[in-house]
Amino acid sequence: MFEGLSFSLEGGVALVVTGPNGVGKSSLLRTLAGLVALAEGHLTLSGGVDDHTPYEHAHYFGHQDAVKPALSVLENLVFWQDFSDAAVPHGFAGDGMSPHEALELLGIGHTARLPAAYLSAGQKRRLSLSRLLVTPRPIWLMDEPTSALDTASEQTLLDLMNGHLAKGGMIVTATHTPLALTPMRKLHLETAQAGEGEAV
Amino acid sequence: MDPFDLGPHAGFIIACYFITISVVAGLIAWVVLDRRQLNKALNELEEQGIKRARGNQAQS
Amino acid sequence: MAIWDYANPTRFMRLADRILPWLIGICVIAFAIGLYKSFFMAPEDYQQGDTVRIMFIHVPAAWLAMMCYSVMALSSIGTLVWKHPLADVSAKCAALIGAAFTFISLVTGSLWGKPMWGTYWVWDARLTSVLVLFIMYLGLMALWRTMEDPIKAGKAAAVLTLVGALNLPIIKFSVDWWNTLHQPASVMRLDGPTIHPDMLVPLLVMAFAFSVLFFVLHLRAMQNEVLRRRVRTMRQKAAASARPAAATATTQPAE
Amino acid sequence: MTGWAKALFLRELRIAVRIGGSGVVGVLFFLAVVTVIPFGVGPDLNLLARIGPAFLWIGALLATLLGLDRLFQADREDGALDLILMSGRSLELVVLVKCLAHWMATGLPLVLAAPVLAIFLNLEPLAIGAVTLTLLVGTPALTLIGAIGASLTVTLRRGGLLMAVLVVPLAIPVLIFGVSSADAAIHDPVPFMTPFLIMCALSLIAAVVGPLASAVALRFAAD
Repeated sequence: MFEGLSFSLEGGVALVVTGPNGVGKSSLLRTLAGLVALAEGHLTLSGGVDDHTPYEHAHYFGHQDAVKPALSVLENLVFWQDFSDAAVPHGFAGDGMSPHEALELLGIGHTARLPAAYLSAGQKRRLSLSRLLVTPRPIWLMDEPTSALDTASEQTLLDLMNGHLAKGGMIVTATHTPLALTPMRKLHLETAQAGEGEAV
Repeated sequence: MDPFDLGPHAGFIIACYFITISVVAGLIAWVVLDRRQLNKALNELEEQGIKRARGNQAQS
Repeated sequence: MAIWDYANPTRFMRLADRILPWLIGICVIAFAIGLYKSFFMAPEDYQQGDTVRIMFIHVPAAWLAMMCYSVMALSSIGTLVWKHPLADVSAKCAALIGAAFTFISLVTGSLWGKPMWGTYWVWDARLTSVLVLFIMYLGLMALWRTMEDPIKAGKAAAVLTLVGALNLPIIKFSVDWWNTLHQPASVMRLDGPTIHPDMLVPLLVMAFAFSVLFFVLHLRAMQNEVLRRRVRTMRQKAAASARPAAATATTQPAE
Repeated sequence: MTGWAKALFLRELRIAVRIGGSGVVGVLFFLAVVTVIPFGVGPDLNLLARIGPAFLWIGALLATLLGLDRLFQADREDGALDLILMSGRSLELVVLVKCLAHWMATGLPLVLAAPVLAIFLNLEPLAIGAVTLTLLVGTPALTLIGAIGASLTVTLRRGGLLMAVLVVPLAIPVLIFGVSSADAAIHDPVPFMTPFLIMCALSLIAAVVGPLASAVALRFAAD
């Protein structure tokens, strides 16, 4: 998929991946998440928690929400909190919120007891996002994080992402909408040269 | 004729009536408990400030 | 048309509340008389002995099993043709009650069969037809449970109910055919030789009591179903109601 | 480790019970299959009693297969499978827990329904007990073997039928020893324990091979 792609990212910095459709932004994120095996090359994480693979330090926030309509909003969130381990390496000051706090913060606290089937697309998206807040992990891999969100929620999302960076977390995000993240680096992928990493 | 002497097959007769009574009791319990639970849900929602959706309230 | 006055769920709820106490009273009295008569007045059958007392619940239950299906079929026509808003509520509620009565008639039938035939179950034409009816009831209930939207589920179930109603005589006929093909009427029929008037009266009273019981349960279940739909729409409203902080936010797609 | 497994188990069970009661539909299918048999072979009670255990087993096999295609597919469609894969939890254990929950929701109701259906087929009380016992031990094996097929066809949109074709041959040994131990219990001279113990062994093997194989298949499916 990619040739000669190489980059490194330190804590507290966001990497925004841009490029035309179909260039492989999503595949890059899925590779980082460990869902697609590396054909060659390697992925290393320095300073992580022992006994954890790099993937276990990451949250993947993809196109799909992983929300079960049959469960209540709270049950959905609590499951992911129980299921995924927290990973708090040295230099990352993240801490997990309680599920209720996370839902309130994202403006869906009033739906906590309702079945998730009643949620709108944007509300499901926010429920999926709340997963990142209840389990602290330093790396956020976000594929088009703003899709289906209204402007107010987009602002909340941006605040959350900047807050994550301030705590020393990393964000790798693929997006078409400009996001005001600081500090930020850009990675522009092009089809012609099959992925040329360029840090700005 | 003694009405409480049900003959050699008393067990079957009693089982029949017992099963019928328990099924009917189950139906009644379903109806009653369901009503109670729904009323609770309605009250909870009304406390949250959601208005009752009263169908088409044209002529009441 | 009187039925149309009760198309409004709120008016239906009020009317049902008014009728129900009377129906419950009649039901209790009818059962008291019916049970008294069937235990103390009815004579033992000269062939079947005391097991004939099973008949007083078995036969009414079997009648009701068929009556419930008729109610469902009528309601289905109401859903599809007249588009009466309460028709699918009625059909849905009748299904569970119908299945329960079918179950009663199957179980009491097989408990009656054990002392009479020496086995709990024979593939007699009548029993088999009732078993098929039972499966159809359960299938309809499963259809209702699986579909999220009650309106869509009601329409789908109405189509299936009507197809079933058309099919039931054919099923009955083919089961009869199949049965006579294999088994030249060696089994004793459940309805016995002839019914003595002393047994007929308690039987009719019990049948009446069971019918009233059906209407009580059906009305109550319909009320519950109306409430359930109310809760559903209110929950949807609850989910959609915006949080106080973002009440003014416009919902524009971010792309 | 037990915490997350319990959370997963409860989640699977809740979903299975709330969505249209898939266990109930399985039992209904089981009932329909058993009802149809006499129409095919005739209502001769002696004949039915002889072939009853076999048909109960076949009915249970078909009903188990029917519910299995959604085992991983639902999680894949909404993206939950991706999250489970990268969670760092042992995928073999995840599969085992999911199978256990699925069996509780769909397999156990089949086992409980078997005695009632056995009455329709005119089985003796001893035979009813034997069939129920063999189903209790054997249906988990069917679920675990079926999980392999479910994970192989997880990416296919209409994988249900293909899954059945893949799984049926693998399930044959369980069927053979299940039916023969039930038969052995009815006909006196044949020992019951020999085929029954072999079937227990098959279930244990399935508990190891099933999760291992389907974990491998699920990892491939994520690519």
